[in-house]
Amino acid sequence: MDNKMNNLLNDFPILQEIVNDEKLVYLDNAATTQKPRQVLDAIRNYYEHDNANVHRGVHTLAQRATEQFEGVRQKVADFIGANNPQEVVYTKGTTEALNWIAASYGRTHLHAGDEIVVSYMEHHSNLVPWQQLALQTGAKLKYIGLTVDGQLDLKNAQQVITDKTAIVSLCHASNVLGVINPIKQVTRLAHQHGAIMVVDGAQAVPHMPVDVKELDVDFYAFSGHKMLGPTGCGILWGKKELLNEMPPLEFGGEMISNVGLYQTDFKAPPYKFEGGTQNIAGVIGLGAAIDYLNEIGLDKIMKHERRLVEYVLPQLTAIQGIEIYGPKDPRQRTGVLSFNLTGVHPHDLASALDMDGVAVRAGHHCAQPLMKYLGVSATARASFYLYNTQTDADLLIRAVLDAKEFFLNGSF
Amino acid sequence: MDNKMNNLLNDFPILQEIVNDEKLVYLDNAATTQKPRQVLDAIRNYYEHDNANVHRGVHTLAQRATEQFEGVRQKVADFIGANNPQEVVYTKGTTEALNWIAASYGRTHLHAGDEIVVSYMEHHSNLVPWQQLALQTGAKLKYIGLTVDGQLDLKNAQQVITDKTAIVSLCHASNVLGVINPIKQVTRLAHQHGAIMVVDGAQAVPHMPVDVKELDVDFYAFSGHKMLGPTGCGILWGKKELLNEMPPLEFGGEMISNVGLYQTDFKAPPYKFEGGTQNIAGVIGLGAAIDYLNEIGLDKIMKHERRLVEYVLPQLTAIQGIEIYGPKDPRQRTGVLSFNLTGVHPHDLASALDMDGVAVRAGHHCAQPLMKYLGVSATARASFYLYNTQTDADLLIRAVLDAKEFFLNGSF
Amino acid sequence: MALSKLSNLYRQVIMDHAKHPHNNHELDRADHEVELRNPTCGDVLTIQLKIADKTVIDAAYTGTGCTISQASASMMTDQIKGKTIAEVEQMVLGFSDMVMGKDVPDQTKLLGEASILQSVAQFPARIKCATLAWKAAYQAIEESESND
Amino acid sequence: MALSKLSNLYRQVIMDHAKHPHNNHELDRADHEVELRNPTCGDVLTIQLKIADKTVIDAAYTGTGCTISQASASMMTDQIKGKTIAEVEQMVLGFSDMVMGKDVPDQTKLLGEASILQSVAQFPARIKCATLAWKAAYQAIEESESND
Ligand SMILES: Cc1ncc(COP(=O)(O)O)c(C=O)c1O
Ligand SMILES: Cc1ncc(COP(=O)(O)O)c(C=O)c1O
Repeated sequence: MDNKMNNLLNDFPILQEIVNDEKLVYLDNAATTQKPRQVLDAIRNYYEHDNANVHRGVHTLAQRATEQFEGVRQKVADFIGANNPQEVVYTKGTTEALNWIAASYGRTHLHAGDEIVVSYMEHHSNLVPWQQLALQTGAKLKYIGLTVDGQLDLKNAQQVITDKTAIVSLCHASNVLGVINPIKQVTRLAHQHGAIMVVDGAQAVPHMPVDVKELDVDFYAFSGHKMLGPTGCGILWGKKELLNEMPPLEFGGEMISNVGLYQTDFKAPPYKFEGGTQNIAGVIGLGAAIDYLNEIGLDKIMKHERRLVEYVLPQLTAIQGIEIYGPKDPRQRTGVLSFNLTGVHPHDLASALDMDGVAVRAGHHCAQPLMKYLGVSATARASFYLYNTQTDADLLIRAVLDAKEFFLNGSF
Repeated sequence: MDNKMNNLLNDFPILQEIVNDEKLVYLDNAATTQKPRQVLDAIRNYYEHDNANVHRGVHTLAQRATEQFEGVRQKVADFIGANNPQEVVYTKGTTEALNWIAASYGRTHLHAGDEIVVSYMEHHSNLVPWQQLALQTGAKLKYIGLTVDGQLDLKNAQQVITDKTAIVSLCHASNVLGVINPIKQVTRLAHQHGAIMVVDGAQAVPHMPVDVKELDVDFYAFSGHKMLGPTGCGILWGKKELLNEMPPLEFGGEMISNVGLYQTDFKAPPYKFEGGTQNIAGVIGLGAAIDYLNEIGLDKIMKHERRLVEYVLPQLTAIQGIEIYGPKDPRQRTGVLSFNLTGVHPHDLASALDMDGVAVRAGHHCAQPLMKYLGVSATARASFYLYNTQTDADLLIRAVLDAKEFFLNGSF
Repeated sequence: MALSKLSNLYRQVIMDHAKHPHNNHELDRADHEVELRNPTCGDVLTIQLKIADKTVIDAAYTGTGCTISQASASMMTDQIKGKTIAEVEQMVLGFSDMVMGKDVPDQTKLLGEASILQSVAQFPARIKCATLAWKAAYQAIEESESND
Repeated sequence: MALSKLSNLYRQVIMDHAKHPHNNHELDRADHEVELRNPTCGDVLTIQLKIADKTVIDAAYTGTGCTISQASASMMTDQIKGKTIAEVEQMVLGFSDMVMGKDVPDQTKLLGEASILQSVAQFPARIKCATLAWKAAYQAIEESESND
């Protein structure tokens, strides 16, 4: 770990928290990440010096707030390689972004008989909106299968994606398997068949460099809270032509251009989608999170996570009775590790780890179809981020061994 | 001003801000309010000690976060006199809440020929969703008129609301006229005709005690950021029976109970509406704002604002060329004062006031139909809140006089 | 070490019930059956009851779950057999109060062996696991009453 | 006092144009008409142009607005008369840069009297007021070109 990575622990006071008499080892980053001082300071500074409602105001604070709020659009665009800040729509998070694509683009473009393609590894947020769209339009929902080591089955994708396909929607990285999907290849395939490509980037943008132009995707969604930013703020990015032709879904506030008694004209994107007062402080916090990530560099963060996985994966695999899901090759995955210990329910395992201060998640991770596909009812999941260390990895391994001893041999 | 009211200035550091070399006089509270230290501390504390994703986690932080997040539901219910915390749905704000009522309740309950009734004083957020619903369902949108001094015309309401009416939706207090509407009477009328009553409480909840049970309304919406809380978090309250029968609109995350490949079961309200990670820190900040408001007392806040209006209204009226919109009687209004100065465009007036550090808003205030009804293209608006003082009122008057001198006599 | 705290939750009796659960099978000819799901972890539990003369004459369960939910189902099915519907309702409410950390009068008398699950109150994330079986039984009984 | 700062924005020339605007009427037989709205304040401005030989031979406007938008429309209609379409396009881009605070080469030569609106750059909330007329003219010209 180089120096910058080392010092950053000081930026996250919560990592000093004592939990059940042990120092916190936070390994639930796929659910939400911790926030550095810089982000918390940005939010506080905004509220203490500039807070006002945006766009509508002539006075100085309103102007300051508007500049900061709009400035983040450019930051986001640069961060994901987008052409144009006007393609950046603020949302509540990934879930809202994906729902808006389905409910706005989907409902105005899909017809009975069209097909929507997802995979078995999707988060409910990238699945249930498409199920509903299928039910509403008469379109058909189809699934791309996975290979035995938990990768997207590209051969199967070539069969599932056909000229009937109107939309393909995939996660860029899985929140359970940790696998990184070959978005560029699937996008090419989708476009060859005249379909648009939607990407759920919730588990990718925080952990690796992402360039929507290079990937050539049509829509890309992600959440601020999973990338050091505040809760309640995420991004829907879409190609301008597509955003232009989409009807807005939430009406009122700044999204209008002219309101008559019975009819209303809307603004151009992104504003037409942003009905009502937005999460202004959240957006400004997200801007600070992007600054923070850029300062370190997504390359470095990716390498750091990979090194941790290379370190911990063999040790975890070596524990008898442990099954790990997803690719064995650390280069094909992010810092998300899902596993089970034979004879111990993941809920019990997570409670045991919590007693050692180790925070992991247990359950279906909002991916019930994947659980069925894997033939399990739940898994435990440890997920690493830039502030996790080898010591954290060691403590995870020790806690798993302790728990195994406790539950399987009853000795403590 | 009693002592508690006096001391509270210390809780709002931004009120010491210097703007254009003058001390800030913040009179744009109808757009958004400032936040006390207590709210900012609650947000920071949450992020520094408890931050985790809610509901899904076994580990200690997830549990702490969930308890706080769910605890605010009870606080909100108590604050507005609701029966049951399960009737409290978290939203992005008033706009989202009203849109959800229209898009979920409205689309599943309205038919061609049904009527939706609003008034001419509605904010776009309580107007455009109903316009769209009317366009989508073939229902008819009707308007209740106003009396000459800007009150809801109750006689007209009795004509407009008929057995054809399915939904009546009114603001509890107007963001332009400052007038407080007789919600209880209109609700009785609506119910007599078998219609449901929706209330936009964005400008009421921050400024007066509100009791949804006593008002007997069916839905009530408001925004945290207008009541000392953070941006990006508001409330949709609805009667349990109505929430039960409403389909959710945003799918994914914690709102599901069971996800199959092609079909999904949803949880009970409020959870079924809360797709994706919510604005957790925002909700916790809103809880702190409610604590702060309760500590002072909504009665006291209402009296304080009324005293300021009683003080400033006659002085403003006395300025030649000033026209004030809305009721002349301070007891019929909140601390929102909209006005125009003959010969000076409100934008120019607001720029001039800003030079004196006085922050007011100028424009249509997201109420274009009301502007047309009043026969103006825009107004200036000063809106007071609990931290404003008589000095602020004096500075407003002086600034208006200065501006008048500057624009009309060209002397400076 | 820290795991010793775990034994507050996982008492020996609880571990025994989870490893060798009682009444973990299907009833033939059950009068009432309720399937409940812990939506957080995906666990599914099915409770079956035979009811006659407003009395639970047999109870069993099937399904997968963690130690706490299995042990709780095992203990509950033991405890409610032979109780009247009114008594079972009391037990469910008492159990729910107990794991929420509230005082329950005559707790041991009311809940029998299941009162050992009181320790769950210190592990709030596990309350849903402990109450799942009891909620299902409550629903089954409500069903039986509305059928009367 | 603080209002003296206001005179940075509201120069005498600007005030004069707003009070006695030029070209504030309808053209008969305009070739191109564009109505634009400042959605924040509800102000509406209609620009009318007569274009011949790729040259603006007449320009006028109607509509209500604040001092800045009125003065800007008044000055703009003065300045673009007699200019070629290409020149007007340059002027609009230059004006937009100027009020955003950017350096514009030969600003006074390019924009004439309208260059006094440079002061708007210090009042960012008013930029939209200043640019409204210019945006409308730009759209009118684009229309004229796409009709060719
Ligand atoms: C009366 C009224 N209704 C609705 C709204 C919309 O609230 P928000 O922008 O928080 O969604 C506002 C605030 O602008 C308002 O004043
Ligand atoms: C892959 C994936 N997609 C979507 C989501 C939903 O994100 P959010 O809850 O922020 O809307 C998540 C996070 O839970 C995720 O991991």
